[in-house]
This record gives sequence, C-alpha cells and structure tokens, in this order.
Amino acid sequence: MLELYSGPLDVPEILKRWYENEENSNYGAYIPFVGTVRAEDSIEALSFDIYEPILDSWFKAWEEKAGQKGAKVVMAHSIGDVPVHTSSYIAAVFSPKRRVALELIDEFVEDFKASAPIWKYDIIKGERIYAKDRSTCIKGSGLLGEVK
Amino acid sequence: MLELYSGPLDVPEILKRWYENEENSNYGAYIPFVGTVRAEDSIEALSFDIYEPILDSWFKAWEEKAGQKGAKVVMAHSIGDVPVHTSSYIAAVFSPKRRVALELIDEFVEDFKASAPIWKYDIIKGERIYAKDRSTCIKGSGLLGEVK
Amino acid sequence: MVRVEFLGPIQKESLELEAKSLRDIADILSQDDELKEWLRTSAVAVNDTLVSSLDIKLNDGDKISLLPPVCGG
Amino acid sequence: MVRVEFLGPIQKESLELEAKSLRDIADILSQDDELKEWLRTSAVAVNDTLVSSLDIKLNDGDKISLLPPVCGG
Repeated sequence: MLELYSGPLDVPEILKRWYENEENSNYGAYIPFVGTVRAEDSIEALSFDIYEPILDSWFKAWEEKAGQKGAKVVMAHSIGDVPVHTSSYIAAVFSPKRRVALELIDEFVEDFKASAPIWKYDIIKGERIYAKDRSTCIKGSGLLGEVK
Repeated sequence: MLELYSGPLDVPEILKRWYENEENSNYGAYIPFVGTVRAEDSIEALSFDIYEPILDSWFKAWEEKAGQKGAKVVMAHSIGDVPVHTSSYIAAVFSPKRRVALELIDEFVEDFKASAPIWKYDIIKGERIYAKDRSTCIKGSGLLGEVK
Repeated sequence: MVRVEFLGPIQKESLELEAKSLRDIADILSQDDELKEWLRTSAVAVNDTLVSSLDIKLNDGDKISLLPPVCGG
Repeated sequence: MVRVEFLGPIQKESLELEAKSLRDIADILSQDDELKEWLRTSAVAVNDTLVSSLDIKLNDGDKISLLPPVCGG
C-alpha cells in the first residue's frame, strides 16, 4: 500500500489504520518510521514533487522483496508543502519476526532516500528552493552526460 | 518515559500520544517498534511478570545513552495476560537524524530482549507455562551456581 | 517522434524529438548548455523504467524521463 | 539478616538468612536441589543492582534477588 497525500500527513490516523488493518494477520512486529520536518536554516516548510509512475514500480519491487521474507511494507508520503513540525513521510514494516522487521525498515528507508523519485524543496520566505545539497543522484545517473 | 499496563496495550492511543508529546521538539525521526502476540503453538495468550526496580534502572541507563546522542527513548509494556493478536510491547525512539534513530531502535529492542527483567509465560488451556526455551540468561548469570 | 520529460526541479518544458536511440537523445540534449549539469546528475527512464545503457533503441511514441537527484522523506 | 527473593518463574518463597557475603548465599542456596538449575541460569542483584562477584560484602537488611532467564516483548 502506497498512499500519497496533498500536504502534511495525519500521523496518528495512519499509524492506527495500518495497525488495525493487520491486527489479525499474525505479524509479531510492526515498525513505522515517521519523518517530521525539522525547523532549521530558517525554513518555513518543505515541499515535495513526486513522479508517481516510477515511485509505484520502485514500491512494487519492495513489496515483492518484503513478501519473500513473509513481511509487508507500507508507505505514505506528502506532495506539496509540509510545514515545520508536521510529517511528510511514514514507512512501516510488518513481519512475523523482529529481526526481519528491524533490518527491513532500515534497508527500506535508506533505499527510499537513495532511489525514490521524490524531489525536496525548502520554502524560505515563500520561495521554493530545490534542496540540491541534500539530494542524492539515483544509481546510474549521468548516462546522458557521458557523451564524448 | 516507561509505562506499564495491566493487560494488552492500546497501541493507537500510545503511538498518538507519544507522537503529539514530541510534535514540537524538532525531532526528525520517530520510530516505534510494536510487538504483537502471535497465534502459534496453540497458545491463547502470553503473560508477563516484571521486576520494576531493575527495569527502571535498565531503562534510565538507556535514557542517558539516547540523550547523549540527542535522542529519546520511550517504552510501554504489559503486565499479566495479553491475548493473541493484541500487543504487549512498544518501544520508540525520537531523534533529530534518521541514522541515529534506526540504529538506536535496533540496539534498544535487542538489549531489551536480552536484559530487561521481564518473564514470559504461555497461556495454554488456562495454564501459565514459563517460556523457558525462548528466554535468555541475563549477562553475568550463574554467579551463585559456580561454587565448588 | 519521442517525448522527453524533465522531472522535479529541472525547469524545462517537454520536448518532442526525432531519435532512434538514447545516444541520439544524449547528442541533442548535450547541445543545450542549461541542461549540462542536469545531464551529469540525472537518471534516465524510458517508458517509466530506469535504464543504464545509451544503446537502447527508441520507438515512435516512447517517453524518456530525466530524474535529477532525489530526496524524499 | 539478609533477604533473598526469587523472581519470575522461580516458585519459591523469600528467605531470611544470616550471610556476610554473596559467597555465603551461594553456599546455603546450593544445598537446595530444587534451586540448582536456577542458580546456574539466574543473574543476581544486591539491593536492585546487578552484581558480578561473589566477594560482595552483605549488610544487615540487604536484599538479594535472583533473576532467571528473561523474555520481554
């Protein structure tokens, strides 16, 4: 399950709904990761663009990977502006066993950061500035820049 | 914050309250770990005994360890019977940065399993049977059994 | 004709181009100075699948997307 | 007199004993066959602090706790 929302996430509602969805699925461990926008460098908000077709296929590959371990991944992300001290990202893993869950949430969140086609902007004095310095080139980047 | 409850945990309420407590603390990552009782080996429930004085000091040491990294740990656990498909344990980490949070939740949950003075029993046909095979000797165990 | 789309922060309208392979696309786009840095740092998808070779043949109607450095969460 | 408490699954009432050190406690408890396995697998706390040496001196009123193998969560 991949959920996209305009603006900040309703964290308690999402955590509760995901928990209750799987309450009787006999998973022993549920680990959500909640990302909240920090007040730093005088930003008012972060803002996000998402390219959904590739996000969908990236997420589907992770659903399969988790499924092979008897686990399940779910994710929610914001599109557009997310003010400081509100949340833009929740990922969660359900698994029968805790080790699988602890390892999977770590790998998932790190791969999300490195690969998910989402672009972040700082909102400062109403201006939307690409967060270039905190962004990561997707694996294989530069293909079109290598020519002679 | 260490919370002990008689019977199963109200997971949505706890996850929501902890999130809202720290909403304005400028933590970028909130990672709860929720442990749910699995239906296996025909158990009806698990049951827990806790020795609070040593659990308290174990937890205080973790609060300090987390604090040194700018992070915070919180925990809730059940005392007594917890039926299958309900939850007995929630630990959570708050941290400015995701790597600290991901590493801390893993270390915390593993040390909890190895060291926290909590004893688990299977409830099968109303009988309370010590889960000896799944239990771990606390570090330094056997001191009184070493004599001549 | 194929269509080239620039995602996220690349402030550029889509292009319709004649191209037989990704190599043709590379040749055409590298003539645009504003794109130079983006070409070095962007990943490339053909019809929404990330690719890693310039030798990929293109067909009429294919969609090529440039994905600049990402930062979700 | 010191007090020895058996925690969790060790089904045994507390004991009041005369003992000057943990070694004395070990000597006394090891005579109880029912406790043998618990002694091998339990950790020991004096006044709610886990300890790792038998040479620890005990004072009147001290509390010694035996903590058998744990499994929280």
